[in-house]
This record gives sequence, C-alpha cells and structure tokens, in this order.
Amino acid sequence: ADDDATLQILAAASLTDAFTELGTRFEAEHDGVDVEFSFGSSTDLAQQAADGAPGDVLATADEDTMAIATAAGAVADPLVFATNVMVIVTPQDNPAGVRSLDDLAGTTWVRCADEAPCGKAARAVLERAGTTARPASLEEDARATLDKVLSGEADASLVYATDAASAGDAVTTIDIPAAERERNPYLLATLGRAGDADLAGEWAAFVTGPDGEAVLTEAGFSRP
Amino acid sequence: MTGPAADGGSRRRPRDPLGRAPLVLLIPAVLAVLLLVTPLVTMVAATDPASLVAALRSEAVRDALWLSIVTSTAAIVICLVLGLPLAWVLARVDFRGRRLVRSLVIVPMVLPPVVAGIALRTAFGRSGLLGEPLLGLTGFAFPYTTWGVVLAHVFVALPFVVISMEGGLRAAGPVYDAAAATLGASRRLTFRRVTVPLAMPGIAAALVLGWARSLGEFGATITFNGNYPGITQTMPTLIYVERQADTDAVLALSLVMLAVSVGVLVALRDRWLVTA
Amino acid sequence: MTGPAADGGSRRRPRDPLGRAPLVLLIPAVLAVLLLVTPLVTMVAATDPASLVAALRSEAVRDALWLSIVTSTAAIVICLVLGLPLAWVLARVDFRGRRLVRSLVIVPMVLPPVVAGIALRTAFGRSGLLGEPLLGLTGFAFPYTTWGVVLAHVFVALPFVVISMEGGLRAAGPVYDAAAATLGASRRLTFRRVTVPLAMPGIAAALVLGWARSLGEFGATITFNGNYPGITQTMPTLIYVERQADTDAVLALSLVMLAVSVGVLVALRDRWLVTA
Amino acid sequence: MSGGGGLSARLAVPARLDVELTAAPGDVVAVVGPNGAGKTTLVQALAGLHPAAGTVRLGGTDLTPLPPQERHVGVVFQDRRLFPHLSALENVAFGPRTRGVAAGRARAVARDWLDRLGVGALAARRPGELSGGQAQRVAIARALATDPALLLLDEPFTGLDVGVAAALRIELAGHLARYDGVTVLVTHDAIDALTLATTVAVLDGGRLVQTGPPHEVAARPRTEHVARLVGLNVIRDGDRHRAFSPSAVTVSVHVPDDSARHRWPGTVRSAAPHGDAVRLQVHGDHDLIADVTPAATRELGLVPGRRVWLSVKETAITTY
Amino acid sequence: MSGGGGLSARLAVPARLDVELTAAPGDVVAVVGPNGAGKTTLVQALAGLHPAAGTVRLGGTDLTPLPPQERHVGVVFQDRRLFPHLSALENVAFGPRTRGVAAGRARAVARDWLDRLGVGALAARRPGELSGGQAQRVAIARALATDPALLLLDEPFTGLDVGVAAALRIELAGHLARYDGVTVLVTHDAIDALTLATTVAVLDGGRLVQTGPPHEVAARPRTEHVARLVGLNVIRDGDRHRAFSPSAVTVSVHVPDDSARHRWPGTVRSAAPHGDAVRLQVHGDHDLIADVTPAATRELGLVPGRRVWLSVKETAITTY
Ligand SMILES: Nc1ncnc2c1ncn2[C@@H]1O[C@H](COP(=O)(O)OP(=O)(O)OP(=O)(O)O)[C@@H](O)[C@H]1O
Ligand SMILES: Nc1ncnc2c1ncn2[C@@H]1O[C@H](COP(=O)(O)OP(=O)(O)OP(=O)(O)O)[C@@H](O)[C@H]1O
Ligand code: MOO
Ligand SMILES: [Mg+2]
Ligand SMILES: [Mg+2]
Repeated sequence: ADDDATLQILAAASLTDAFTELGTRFEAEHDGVDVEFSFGSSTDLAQQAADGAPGDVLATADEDTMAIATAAGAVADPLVFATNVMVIVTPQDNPAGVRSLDDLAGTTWVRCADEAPCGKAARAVLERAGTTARPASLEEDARATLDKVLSGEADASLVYATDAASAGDAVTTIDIPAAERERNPYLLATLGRAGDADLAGEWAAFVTGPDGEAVLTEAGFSRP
Repeated sequence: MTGPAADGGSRRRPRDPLGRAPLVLLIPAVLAVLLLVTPLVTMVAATDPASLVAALRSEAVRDALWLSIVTSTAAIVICLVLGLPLAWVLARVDFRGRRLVRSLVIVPMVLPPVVAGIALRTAFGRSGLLGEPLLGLTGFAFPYTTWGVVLAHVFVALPFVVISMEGGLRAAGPVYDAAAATLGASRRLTFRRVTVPLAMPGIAAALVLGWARSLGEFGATITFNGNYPGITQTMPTLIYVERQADTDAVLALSLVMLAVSVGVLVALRDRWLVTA
Repeated sequence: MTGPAADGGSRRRPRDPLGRAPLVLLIPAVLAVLLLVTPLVTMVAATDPASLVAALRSEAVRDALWLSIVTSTAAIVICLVLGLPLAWVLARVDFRGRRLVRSLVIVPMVLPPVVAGIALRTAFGRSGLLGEPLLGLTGFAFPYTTWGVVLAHVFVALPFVVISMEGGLRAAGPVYDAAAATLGASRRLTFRRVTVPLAMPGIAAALVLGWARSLGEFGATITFNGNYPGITQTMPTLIYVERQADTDAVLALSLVMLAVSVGVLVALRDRWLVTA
Repeated sequence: MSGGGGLSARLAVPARLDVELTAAPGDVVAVVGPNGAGKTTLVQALAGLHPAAGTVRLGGTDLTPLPPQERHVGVVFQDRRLFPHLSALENVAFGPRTRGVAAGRARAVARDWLDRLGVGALAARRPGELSGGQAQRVAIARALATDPALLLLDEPFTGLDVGVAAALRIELAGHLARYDGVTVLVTHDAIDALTLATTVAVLDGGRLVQTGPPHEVAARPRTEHVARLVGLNVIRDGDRHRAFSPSAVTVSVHVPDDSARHRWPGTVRSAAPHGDAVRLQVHGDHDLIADVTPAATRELGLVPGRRVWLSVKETAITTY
Repeated sequence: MSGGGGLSARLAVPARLDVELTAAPGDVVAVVGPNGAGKTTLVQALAGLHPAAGTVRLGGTDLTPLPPQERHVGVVFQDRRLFPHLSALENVAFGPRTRGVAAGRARAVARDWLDRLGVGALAARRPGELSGGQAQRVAIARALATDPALLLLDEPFTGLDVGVAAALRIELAGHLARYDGVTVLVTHDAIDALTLATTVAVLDGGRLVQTGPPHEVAARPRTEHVARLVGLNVIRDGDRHRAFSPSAVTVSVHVPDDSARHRWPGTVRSAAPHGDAVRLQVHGDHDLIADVTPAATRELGLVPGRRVWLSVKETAITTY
C-alpha cells in the first residue's frame, strides 16, 4: 500500500463501532494509511456523496439511500456486505415481562419510524407477525430506539441485533422468529471520485474478508 | 391648540434629519440580509411544486403543523409566565449569586438539542429523578405526551427568552419604578403597569425569539418524547423523519412551515416586535 | 467635595429602597431556575465519572472542542460585523419594507436546523445556486470545510443576534444621536462613540445568545458539512456520533461542553453580559 | 422641637447629607441652597427612594421602615419622570388608581388637576409630545392628585413661563393653605421661599446651616447663597454677619468723601433692570450688589468693566 | 433686513411653528414666550434636528440642506441629553474631538470650560452622579466648547442656583460680547432677555408676535406674557396697547374718589416681596400687578382674598 495515504469513509451511524474497530485493524495492516470516518445518517451521507463530499467509500444501512448516490452517479455497483435483523430488547430486568411480539400490547414500547431503514424492517416484521399493538413512539433511528430502553423510558423496543449487541448486558435481547425473513442489507460502494480507488477497493475486500466477518459478526451483523 | 398651519394631509415619510445612513453600516447590513435570505430563496426555488401540493394535502402534515403551533404557543406562554419574573429578578433584584444564576440560565442554550433531551430525561423521564416519583404518585409521565413536547420546548426556549427579556427590562429605567412607588404602587403593580409596558418592545422581541426557537426545536423533543403522529410529532420531527424517505418532501414541508411562520410574524404587527 | 460624613469602609449590599420583591414574581422566577437547572444537575449526577475521564483524555474530544470554540467564536465575530449594522439599520433607518426585512431575518430561526442545512446547500452547496459558480471560479466550496461550519453557525445564530441587538439599540435613545450630531459627529462616529457604548449591555447579551446558539448547533452543520474529524466535527457532532455507540460517553462529552461554556460565561465579567 | 403630628426627620447619606428637619402639620418648608447642596438627596431620602441612615417620622408614624409606596408622599421629581407610555391623563390618574380610587373617578380627579394647571387640553398626549413646561405641569398635577401626607416638590416651577409660574404659586398657596400635611419645597427662587414657605431651611454641603421663618432668614441670611437669593449683601465679620440692602449702597466713580464708614472698590460685572432700578453686580474684595437709578447708570457710565467705589452708611447695616 | 453674514431663517413645522427670524453677527436673540409656544421646536429646527419646511442661512451659507453635524451649531438642550456613559470631561471634550482637535488638547479645553462653570472638580463623574444644577453646567460647557457659529441655548439657566446663574450670566455676557456668531437664547427669565440679548423675539402659538431691542419690547410689550415677564401691566384696547408700571398703580380698599381716570375692582391673589416693595397680583377684569409699600400692605390688610380697587393716572400710561 501507499505511504501516507488517507482513506476517507462515509458510513451509516449504525456502523460506528464495527467500522471504527475495522479501521484500526486496517491501519495496522496498511502501513502509512490513515483511515478516517465521517459517520452520519445514511440519507445525509448519500446526499453528501451525491453532492461531491470528500470521501472514498460510502456505506449505507439500506438500498434506498444508496440509490440516491447511485442515481447521482457518485457510486457504481454497490455490494451488500452485511445484513441486520430485528430483535426485541427490554431493560435488563424486563419489568413488563415481554417475551414476544404478542406481549407488546399494553406496554410502553417503541420502534423506528416507517421512514427510517430500521422502521421499514420493523413494520415488515410486525405485519408478518400480525401484531397491531401501538407503540408509544416512532423513533428517528435505531439508536434512539435502543436508547429508550437503555434509559428506562420504554419497556421494550424493536432494534437491530447489532444495536442489541452493542448494549451488551444492559439489555435483555429477545429474538423474533418472524424477523429472519426481513433481514435488511448494508451496502458498500467506492465513490467515483475516490482519491485512491485501489485503497477503497482494498477496504471493500477487507470488510468482506475474514477480519470484516469477525468484527461484523461480533457486532451482531450477519453475512449477506 | 391654534397652530400656525394645518398638518398637511400627505403622510410622506420625512427625510431623516440626521442624514443618510453611512455606507460602512449599510453594506454589512445588506450582506447580512443577503446571507440570511439567499438560502431561503434558493430553497424555495429547489422545491418541487408537486410535492408542495402533496404536502398541503397530507393529513400528517396538517396534524404536525397544528401540533407545532399549539405546543410552541403553549411553550411561549409558559416562557412568559416563568421567564418574565425571572428576567425581572435578574434585572432588578441585587442578590448574591446573581451572576451565577444568569450563567446557569444561559447554559441550556449551549447544550446541543439532543443533549438537552437527554438532560430532560434524567430529570423528568419515566425513570428520571423527578419523573419516577411523579409517575409513581400520579401515574403521569411527560415522555410520549404533548405535555412532554411543551416541556422540551420550554427548556430550550426559556434561556433565550430570559436573557433577551432581561435586556429589555434593564432598558426600562428603574427611575420610573421609583416614581410609581411614590404614587403608592406596590412592586407588583409597578411591574404590571409600568415596568412591563415600558419594556414591551424587548419583551415582545424575546417572545418572538423564543417562539421561533421553539417552533424549530426538534432534537430535544424527539429525544425526550419520541415521535408519534398527532401526539408528539411536530413539524420539525415530521420533516426529520420524512427526510430519510423522501428528500423532495422535506423541502415542501419546510416551505409550509416557513409560510406559516412568516404569516404569523407579519401578522404580529410591527409594534409587537419592536416599537419605534 | 466636603461631605458631612466620610463614606464608611464597609461595602454592604444596601437594602433595596423599593422593598422586597413580591412573591408573585419570586415564585415563578424560582420555578424557572429550577426548571432550567434541575436537568443539568440530574445530568451531572447521571454521568459516569470513568467516562468523563476517558472523554477528557480523548484526542477526538480535544479536537472537536477546539473546533467548536474556534468556529463559534469566528461565527460570533461575523455576526457582530454583519449583524450589528443590520440591527442598527432596523432600529434607526425608517425605510419602506423594514417590517418585511425584519420578518425575513427572523425566518431562519424557525427552520429546524436540518432544514437550515438543506437550505444552505441549495445556496452555497457545491451545486448550489451561488456555490456552483463560486466553485467554478475559485475552486473553493464551503461544504465539508471549517469555513462551511462557520457559515452554518452564522446562518443559524445571526437572526438571534440581530433581533436581540435591535432591541438594545432601540433602548439606546436616539436623543443622544441627535446630541452627538449637534456636536459635529457623523452618523458613523455617533454609532461608534455613542450608540454602541450605550447599547453595550444589549449587544453583549445578543452576542452571548448567538455564541451559545452556535456552540450547540449541530443539525445545520452536519447536514451541510458532514462530520469530518478535525475539519467539520464540532462537539455537538461528535456527541451525535458518539451517541450511536455509547450513551454514557454522550453525557460525559456534554459535561465537558457545559463546563467549558460555563467557564467562558463566568469569565466574561458580569458587566459584559448586562451592566446594572 | 417635638415632631409630634408634623414631620421629624434625621437623615444621613454618607458624604452627601446629614440633616435634622422638623415641621409642624401644614408647614411649607422651603429648602434652598447651592447646586449640589443635597436638596434632591434630601427629598429622595424623605420619600424613601435613597438609602439613608436615620429616621423619618410623620404625624406620629415612623416612616423609616416603610418603603416609598407606603409612605404616602407626593413627589415632583427634579427630572420629572413622567411615565412615557401613559398619556398625561393616565399619568395623573395613576396615583389615585393605585390608592384604590375607581377608574372613572380617578380620571375625573386627574382631569380636574390638569385643568387647574392649564393643560387639560393636552390630557391625551404622551409626555414625549409635550413641551418642557407642559410636562412640568403634568408632573405637578401627578404629585398633587394623590392627596399625599407629605408633599415633596423638587424645583416644581422649573421651565414654567412667568404667567403660569405666578398663577401656579397662587394656586399652590391656596392649596397649601388648606392642606394639613407637610410640604417640602426645593427652590432656587426667593419668591417661592418668601411667598409659599412657612419655614426656610438653608442647606449647604449636605448640612442645614440656617432654619427659620422666611422673613427672618431673608433679613439675616447666614450664607452668601441666601443673601444672593433674597437680594441682600452679606459680609462675614468674624462669626457675625453684616447685612445691607442693595438700595442702601451708594455708587461713585471716585473715592467717596462722604461720612459712610464702609466703602470698597470694585469692578462692575453686570447691570440689569431690577424693578424700577438698575441692579449692578460689583466684583471686589466682596461680591456686592447695588441698586441705582437708570439715570445714575447713564450719567456715571456704569457699564461692565467700570471701576467704582461702593459705600454704605453704618445705620443701613444690620449686624447679627 | 438682510441676513447677509448673520442668521436668516424662515421655518415652518405644521401646527407648531411658522416664523421668520433674522439676526446680525454677534446678535443675541432672546426667544421668550409661554409654554408650548414653539421655542424648543424653533431651536431644534435651527439645529436641523426637527424636520421643518423653509430655509436657514447663516453667514452666507445655506444650512437648509445640511444635516446637524455640518451646521456647526452648539446646543444646550432643554432636557440636557448629556451622554450617560461618558464622564463630565468626556462629554465636554466630545465636541472638540469630533471637530478634529487632538485628544489631549480637547481634554484641556474641556477642563477649562468645566472650571469656568465651577464644576471642574466633578470632571470625572458621570451625569448620573451629578446634581441637577451640576449637570446643567456640564451641558452648557459642552455646547460652548465646540466654538459654534450658531449657539442655541434652550433655557440654559434652568436649575442653577442664583449665585451660579448670576455668575454664569456675567461669564456668558463676556463670552457673547467677544463672539461674532449668532446666539439664540430661550428663556423664561426677564433678566436674561434684558441683560444678555440684543434682540428679543416673542413667540406665541408658533408665531413671532413681537421682535425688537430688549428695552423697546420691555417698554411696549404686546402680549400679556411679555408684560408679565418684564413686570408691566398691559391692557389691550382695540388694536392698541396701554402699558403702565406696577408702581404707578394705587391700591385702595374702597371705591377711590381721586382723579384717576382708570380704575378696576379686583381680588388680591398673592402678595410677595419685590425689591423693597410688595408686589400684589390682583385678579379682576384684567389680571394686574401693583407694587405697594410694606407699610401699606399691613395697614390695608392686603392679603390674598381681599377685595380692592386699583387706579392709575392717565399720565402714567403709555399707549402704543
Ligand atoms: N450617584 C452619585 N454618586 C456620587 N455623588 C452623587 C451622586 N448623585 C449626586 N451626587 C452628589 O451629591 C451631592 C448632592 O446632590 P443633590 O442632587 O442632592 O444636589 P441638589 O442640592 O439637589 O443640587 P441641584 O440644585 O443642582 O439640584 C452633589 O454634590 C452631587 O454631585
Ligand atoms: N411630538 C409632538 N407631537 C405633537 N405636538 C408636540 C410634540 N412635541 C411638542 N408638541 C407641541 O408643540 C408645541 C411647541 O412645543 P415646544 O416644545 O416647542 O414648546 P416650548 O415653547 O419650548 O415650550 P416650553 O416653554 O414649555 O419648553 C407645544 O404645544 C407642544 O405641545
Ligand atoms: O441511516 Mo441510520 O444507520 O438508520 O442512522
Ligand atoms: Mg436637585
Ligand atoms: Mg421648550
């Protein structure tokens, strides 16, 4: 790899933990390479990429947002590098005794808003399971949804497995059988104006390679 | 009474006796206006008319707009009720620790709105220091309710209102307070009949600042109250959520908000903002 | 000069001659302070000391804090340079359309910050109406640069500064302008030597408002400028990112911000905020 | 003197005021003294507006602990302080309203006072739309309309034209004659002190240097300021004072060779009509005034700059 | 009259002012008139501070299109308008500074003026820390320190104690004698008009009703206001005026049976010392003043409320 190169990655906020770790490993393997991230909402990042924001790689949390960048010609041929799945989380002591989607009715629970990637997934899961319980709130993003449980403001919430994993022991995680079929993809693409397309390509390979697999799995992602 | 000449019927704007405004002030003033107005104009230009029509037809938009207006107005009323007395105390009462109180009042302005929401949660959330006992005693909790939205708006707007009002009250000279006192007016009556009317331009400006701040508020609201249509979904929240799905709609929604707020601001007659 | 009694050495705070402040004002004032301060206190209480230490050690935090201070300060200087003249024009020059200009100046306050960022992009973005020709001519574009952060801060803070300063300037009576004119002072000199010093308390308060608003700004910044550490990542942006990973860290980071801003506010002596 | 019933005050403001003042009910105390003597400070301290050590008792009540709003005073401020946001009528009605008078009645009272002061036609104007003298009259009306127990008038005739001032003195004299409260009247005008006051209090450097009935103070002024005020010449002679009237002064352009024991050289500083005479200000070892006939003024060429001799007969001098 | 060299103004403010005023270089125009006559409006219009129709020419220059800062006027405002944020010294130095005088020199000039007005010791104080009269003196110093071509003094002696006022008149008289600009002096005091002015302009209801040298205006006043001001009785008789001195009036308590052709009944409104006499204000068909001896006052019981007859000999009356 080149000396003193910088790899600039625009990545969905839900990738913060995993990508930061991967960045450290990548730097260790690539002497003189500096990996820098700009985390944000997928929509923001895709629009910024379309607008010509500096960066070599764009990683978004769903297809629709990546489509914004694709449509603008900023990226081509995005690849799915991970998927995520919905789970229920409750505070550690699960005060409302939630065991499944059916228990949500009558509790103060939250999920993502329909417009957010995580909301689309949540709604699909709920529809598939035939749940009609009304949430207290439709949260702006996955992290805010998790936060409501972490802070004790909600008895339960529907979040990504990755969010549950990041919360560790602070929450109780309950798998949703119906969710398996509503996995949502994370996409990665090299930006057309990448300063160093080779390095960007190496990052894609790294993320899809063994290191990536290890770190992403650890963070709760699944392979596509 | 018997004047030398009748006042001409023409109400022409008289030439300013002090002469023209100096360019050294006019030029930056024009730049400032351009800086503030250009983005608004380009935003309007970038908006797809079709999505504007769609936005106006949408029930979700109407609900959110209504909720925004209701909660901002409620918040500003509370800011008036709580903030005006606090501004008065800061302006008129010479107590130990006044400087500290003033600094503490300013601090919430510095908080990024999301952090303001988190701070509110630690105090008034369902498991917050005050919120938990409140929930236990009354079964009521602020989060996920319209009251919670109002609380978040008040928390965010109050510092602006207080600091800005204090300036207005200080300008309404204490010499008139003294005159009112000699006429037998209690401090309370003086406040109501003398201080407040004299400071009205400043108070009104402060309320406009607060109302505008509260109307645009979103981070604290969504963090503390979440987002549910009809209950906690204000216009900014709707816009934020909508943005993840449909960027065009965002501009249309923003325009609707702009139109409403300009309408309100223009409707508040000039003298309500600042009197000459 | 030859007084009847020497001034006692003791500098006791004299009893207010107008009597005690009325409870009807004191009670809401205390409520207002409690409302504003409680969330700050509970937030401090909820913060994990360990993460506070970690935050203070982190280089990213130091970078972001520094960038925040630099950009907010730059923004407020620009707000002073552009906003004070505009406030003066609104306060002193009687021109057709003044009411409209004032409303337009207020409008950006109403925009949710994210929308403000979008509006900025339509104007100053790389493909914005002004941004595109600018990029073509000079190769410079605001977005994703520290200049862009400053621009976003100015856009968000300027309305507060202008409206609040206008109140201060109006209170600095035009009768003194007239007196200065008879002494031969040009409007410019009068502005500098009379109007501004007289309006200083209001101007300073306006700058504090603007600085605080700009320090907490995040939505417009991240939308318009992205989130690049060291270049566009301010404290609020860092806090946003950190929130995705670790809520505890958010509190710690917020505390750091609070401490810095309280420090700055207290350091600005009382008289800079508002003089008695 | 006991202050029972009337006013009895002992007030001290560090470096500005240290006085003891008593007055019987119905008294009008004219406070005179040079600029900066502490007259306004005294008024403000009596009203409770200026922090001061000491006590103020009025009609048996101890006002000291009371804030201004409970002292039931009426104040004409030297700087007027009309409420800028209220009309003249509302300004005057303010006091009665706060004292619990019904709105309609308060407005009637206010209108009556404005009429009495000749500004009834301006009732609807705000202070900013009044001339200086018009505003001053509104300020006087405002102070009187509350029917106060203690009336504090700080240069109330400032800026009034002669006609109004004269009429107002008459009006006020009538009002004060019927009034059993205490009035403190700060003035720079001898006429006020002599026509309205029952007592004159001379303030200098924050202290009372002389108090007494107007004619006594006028006849035996103890400060140059009062002497000037009442138009007497006073010369200090050790701890005694020698006073003589300007009309007792003879002016000559040469050393006088008459029997007058007292004579001083000096320079004419100004000459101005005074009644039917011409009043000269003469500057020398003492600054003296002399009244001469217009004829003499012309004959002797008594214009400013002229060197003259002044002389007074011993018999024309009062020593005290 | 031509305005060449001096002041020549024609000014109209709707419903408040409509005057034509001329003055030669070095003239001091005393503007007198009742409250609300338009005196302050005139001053402000001359200074360019009040929008007015008409023209103002001074020393051959047309000031009309010039803003106040280029008119080179010096103004003592009726409401003073000292800059509250500047010390007395800085207030006075402000004018010289803006006229380009170096800082040190401007401060020296300011200090000199403050000394001349007896407030040099208060140079470091802000206006809020001065007494009314002290502030007034600073305001005068500020107006004079710029060495203006047109000096506009709106009641400059307001609030000054007699000693200072007298000294200031002398000081000002000296200053004005050396001064070849035009001075407009608004006053309610006859002494100012008579001692300082070269011309008296009488304003009433916004119009000039009389202009002339002081002694002429004093001798033949055309308005009751001026008559009061100079202490004459004036009675309008068709379009002619009849004036007589208060000392020419005989007061009796019964219908007089002497030869006096002119007599009027009336009621004493007030009695006050005036020079060596007592001046009575008598209210009847005409409001008249009469000077009587203190002895007569006592003997006839001339207290307010007393019904009296006033009479004047035809020979004592000037008709014009
Ligand atoms: N805020 C202040 N700080 C210090 N000294 C002050 C302050 N206000 C007034 N003084 C001084 O106190 C003294 C008394 O002032 P006061 O206003 O009582 O005088 P006064 O007798 O009313 O004079 P005038 O006739 O000029 O109105 C003056 O020497 C004045 O300079
Ligand atoms: N803003 C205003 N609007 C309407 N009328 C006004 C305004 N200001 C002053 N006037 C009126 O204009 C007239 C002239 O006022 P001006 O101040 O010139 O009087 P003045 O001769 O200076 O009186 P004074 O001796 O009381 O100072 C007065 O009748 C006054 O009421
Ligand atoms: O685009 Mo996200 O990961 O839902 O913030
Ligand atoms: Mg005084
Ligand atoms: Mg006037």
